[in-house]
Amino acid sequence: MTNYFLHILVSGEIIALFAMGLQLEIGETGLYNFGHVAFFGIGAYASSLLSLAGLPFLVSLGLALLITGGVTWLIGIPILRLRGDYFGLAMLGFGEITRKIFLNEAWLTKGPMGLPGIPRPSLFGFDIHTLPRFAVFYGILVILVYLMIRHIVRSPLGRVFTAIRDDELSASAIGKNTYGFRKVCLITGALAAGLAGALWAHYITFISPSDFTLNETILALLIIVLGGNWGITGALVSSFFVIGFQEGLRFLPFPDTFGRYIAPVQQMIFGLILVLLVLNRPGNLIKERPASASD
Amino acid sequence: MTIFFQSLLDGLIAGSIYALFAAGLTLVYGTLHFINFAHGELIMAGAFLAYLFMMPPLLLSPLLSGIFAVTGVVLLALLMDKTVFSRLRNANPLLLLIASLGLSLLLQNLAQVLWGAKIRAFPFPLQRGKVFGPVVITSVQITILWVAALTIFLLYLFLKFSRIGKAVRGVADNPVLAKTFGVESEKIIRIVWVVAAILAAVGGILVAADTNLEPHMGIVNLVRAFAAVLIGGAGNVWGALIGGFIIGLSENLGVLLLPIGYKDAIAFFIIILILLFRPEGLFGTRWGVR
Amino acid sequence: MVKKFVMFVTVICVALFFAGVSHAGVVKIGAVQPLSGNLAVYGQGFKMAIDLATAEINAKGGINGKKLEIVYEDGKGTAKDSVAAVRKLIDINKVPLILGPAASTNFLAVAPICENAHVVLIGAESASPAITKAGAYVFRVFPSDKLQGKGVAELVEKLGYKKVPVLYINNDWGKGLKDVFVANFTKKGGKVLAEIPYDQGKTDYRAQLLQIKRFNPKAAVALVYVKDGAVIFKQAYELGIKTQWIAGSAAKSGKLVKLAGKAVEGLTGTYPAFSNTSPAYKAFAAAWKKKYGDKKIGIFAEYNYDMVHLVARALAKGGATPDGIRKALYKVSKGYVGVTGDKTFDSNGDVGSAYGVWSVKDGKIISKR
Amino acid sequence: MLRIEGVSKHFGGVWALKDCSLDTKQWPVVGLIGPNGSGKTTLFHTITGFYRADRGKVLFQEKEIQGLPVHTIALRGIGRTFQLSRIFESLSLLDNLLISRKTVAGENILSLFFRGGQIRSDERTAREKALTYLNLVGLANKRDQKAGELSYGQRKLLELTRILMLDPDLILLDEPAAGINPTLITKLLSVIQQLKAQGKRFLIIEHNMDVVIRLCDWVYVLDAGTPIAAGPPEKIKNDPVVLEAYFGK
Repeated sequence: MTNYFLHILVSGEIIALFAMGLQLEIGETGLYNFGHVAFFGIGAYASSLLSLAGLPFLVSLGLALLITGGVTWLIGIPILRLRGDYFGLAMLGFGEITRKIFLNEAWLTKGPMGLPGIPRPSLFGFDIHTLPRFAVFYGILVILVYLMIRHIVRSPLGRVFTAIRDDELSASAIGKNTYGFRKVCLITGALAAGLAGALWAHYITFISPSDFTLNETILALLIIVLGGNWGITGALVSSFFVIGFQEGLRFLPFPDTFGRYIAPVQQMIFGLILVLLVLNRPGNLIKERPASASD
Repeated sequence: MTIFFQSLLDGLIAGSIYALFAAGLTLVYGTLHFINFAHGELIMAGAFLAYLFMMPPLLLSPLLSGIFAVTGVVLLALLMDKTVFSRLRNANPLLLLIASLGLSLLLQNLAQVLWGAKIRAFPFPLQRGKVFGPVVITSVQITILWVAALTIFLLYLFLKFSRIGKAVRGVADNPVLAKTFGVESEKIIRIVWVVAAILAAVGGILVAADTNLEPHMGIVNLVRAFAAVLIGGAGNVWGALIGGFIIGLSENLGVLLLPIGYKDAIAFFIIILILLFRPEGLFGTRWGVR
Repeated sequence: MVKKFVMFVTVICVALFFAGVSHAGVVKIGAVQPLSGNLAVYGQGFKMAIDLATAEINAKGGINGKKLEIVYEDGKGTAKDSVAAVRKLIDINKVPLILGPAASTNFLAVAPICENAHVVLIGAESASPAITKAGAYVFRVFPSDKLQGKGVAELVEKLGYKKVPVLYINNDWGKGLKDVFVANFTKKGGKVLAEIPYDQGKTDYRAQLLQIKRFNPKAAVALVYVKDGAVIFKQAYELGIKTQWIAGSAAKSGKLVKLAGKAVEGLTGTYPAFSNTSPAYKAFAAAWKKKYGDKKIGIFAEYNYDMVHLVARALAKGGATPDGIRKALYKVSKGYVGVTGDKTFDSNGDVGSAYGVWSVKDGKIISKR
Repeated sequence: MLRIEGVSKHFGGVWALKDCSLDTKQWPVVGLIGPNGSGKTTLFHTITGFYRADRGKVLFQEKEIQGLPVHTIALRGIGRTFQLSRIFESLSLLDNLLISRKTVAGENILSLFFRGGQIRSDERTAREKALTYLNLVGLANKRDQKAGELSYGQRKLLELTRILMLDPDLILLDEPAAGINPTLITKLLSVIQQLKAQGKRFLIIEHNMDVVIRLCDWVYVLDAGTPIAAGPPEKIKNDPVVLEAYFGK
């Protein structure tokens, strides 16, 4: 019994890391990153490939984060010139292209075969191989990341992020290099997602390109929209809520013939929730349209 | 060489359909200023409704099924506007974007619940294509080409010569102009939905006739349509039409250069390239501090 | 809004409570099947075969007098959900054995969990060569693609074709099979003109087909599933590609002929052969007809059926503990001839298989051993 | 201080600015008037780097600033407000000011985790300065409210104080008095007068001639993107060219 709940807990912890990254980007700074899953995938593949090549867990994790950050830095150069929905769309494209690369560059990623046998984490000789250890170790990381992001959000830096979300033009008019700040935000969010991806890979020990679809981004989007007014804490809490909800459906006594409807019905519910939350205005998730500079 | 001409033809057929999607999407984007993810589901709905009318028990003719399907999609679009988008007229475009994403999820999965995930085909008899020199074309594809051409021609007449059509194009093309229409703007928005829905439904039926249909066909076509919109410049109908052809051609010719596994990513590549080098689109003129 | 969620959570908690209650006199095993998602069409068929075998076993007195019960969980056809489903079966239902999820990626994702938890995992339709090494608790009654890839290469050679392009579905099954085929075919001196991947579930494959048309080949290998295959062969027909198509086992289905009609006339391919005239097969077909009427026997149904019967024997012999089952599986499988032939497990938990040839003639599938 | 030489800018075939030249010279407060659509705001956008002129030079303290990013121009010492005031609505009034500084220690992500003490003292110092300015415009009692809760006129005052936090040499105000009540206008004028006394320089777009006359030392009149007249406010007020530009041809 406990192991199953621990598994849900670990899944929730991983999704929480992923969603908190997106909350920092969308919720705090207004960066509509519809390709967040790409960073999840890059972190997962990088850490898996490195540790399969024989590097110790901590080294591959560290390098994976470095790679995730580096890739974000690079793609940020062109894509961060875009704003609002255009940025979102370009990131959506980036996410899809990344998945295609995982799928097609089989020399590196083994393509659709996926990567089996990813080593479990081990810290200085202490093996993380049982569920309680996973739950505790990942839990500590979640708390750390949560505290760090909360620290950022409440700091002068977070103040700039909020300013950019409220009115980017105005922020640049008071001397803020908004491109630079958005980049810092995107990289930080990407690192959280990359960490989540790497932890997911070392936990499940098998990854394949089909794990990194738009659906994961939409799930995180739903989580942060649900988290609404409560910022990063909201994202953390609603991650566990949404994962619990998904798993909870397993226990409802649906008739057998209904089985094949569960997945689409669940997606329908997600869609409906998004629409309803938007219609009822999710507080400070998104500001109303700012008055435009008119001529 | 054969493969080049065949790809060119396939690109033209696909392009003529994408042009329809893009023209509708750009009108909505120009008028309401948000990326309507649910536009893909209008496309899907067109294809599915036509399919349902053609199959037992109704067994209507393709033409009649098409007309009913288009009507159905127009009603669906107006319903979406009434229940969701009209309540967000002055909201941040990103809120509308998320709402349309939610609608899209809702509708495509509803379709899956109702009809299952499997790939379906219109009940047309299987035929060898006709050979014209280096290219092969089926009779269905010939029909597709002239239906698309006719639709584009009618759209041209509407936007160019009718009073309301001119107003629609004006508003879509120039946001500042929208203010001068004042009270009339709600009416114009409704017309835009009707036109966009017709274009999406006709295109959806054609794309299903050319290939096949399934509940999640919307998103792929939406991405292509949006790439075309960007080529044309947001709100520019003629640009979007040309953009549709460019996307159709580059997808089909691009695989001669790129590994074939990246075919579906080509539209994304184009989107990113255009956004980077000419955010206002190849034919677009956008002004004002956004 | 909040109120509704609270209610929902309550409902889930209540359901949770009752889910834990178990009955005496019952032997429970788990099954993770794609009951929803894009593999759901197949999942229903697997489930019907499993149910049929279970009903037969229980009619004959069950497992040493106890009823055999299958706890189904939905893997939704994805690795993530299959993992969650397996976790639940192991930890909440505490089953000693799990009938594994379809598609090798999902099977491979859950294999290490079962291996670590010391729970037996057995599959009926996963063909990836990687599964051979997946662990001591992992079995399958379906032959590895190593064998089938070789079979396709032999067939192409036997038909006298020296140069072929390969079109394959870009997933674990397609690529795995393609790799084995290419290796074997080139070893025999054949030449692979092009390796063309395609994505599952698309509506348009003409760009891929044009790449084949370019070579104007006498024959082409198409490692496709039923649904994608139907689209591909129809579009090839429309494009005027006249070639001898050679497929793998996954396309062998009456449904393909129904969907693609004359476009697949003459199509041929290999399949893990088992006789459909054997007494075991006839008995199976009769039982199916009795339980399900005119519903067609689903793809891989025979393997699922054999799997459950094997498992029941192992449960009876070794008891309902993972280690008991694991040891017993080797013993009961030795020389066991089921509907799908000899199911003797080798030390890796794999079975062997003969390969037959199937082809479409006059709108019917003809199988030859 | 600010010299504009032959600046032209066109949008889709329409010239918003055409060969526009003006110079603030030694005058502390320069007014910029002209009918709607005469290119005043476009000129502001061009000076502050939102637009890049097609032709011409923008010299600030004798250095070309065309082509510099918006934020660099702001840091060089040109502060501006917007026609419809743009404040950070979900930040408190105090935060609206604290954020608006040339260097903020706590905006570097690394020092955030390693130099907490330095950041805290930096914020404390700035807080005092911010409170002084809030007192100046009479908004100190609302310092912890969200800026989004302010009235229209209060937003304008906040936007002005936000600029002041940057210690700019030149302040560009886009219709500071439009749409606010007479009491607040008086308040605004006295604040600007005080700042003028402290040596700040202003370039102000304004339609309210009373305000222009009371504030400005020199006025440029823009029409169709070109200056058509210049002079002291009293003289400009009755200039026939100006009247024609405003009241029709």
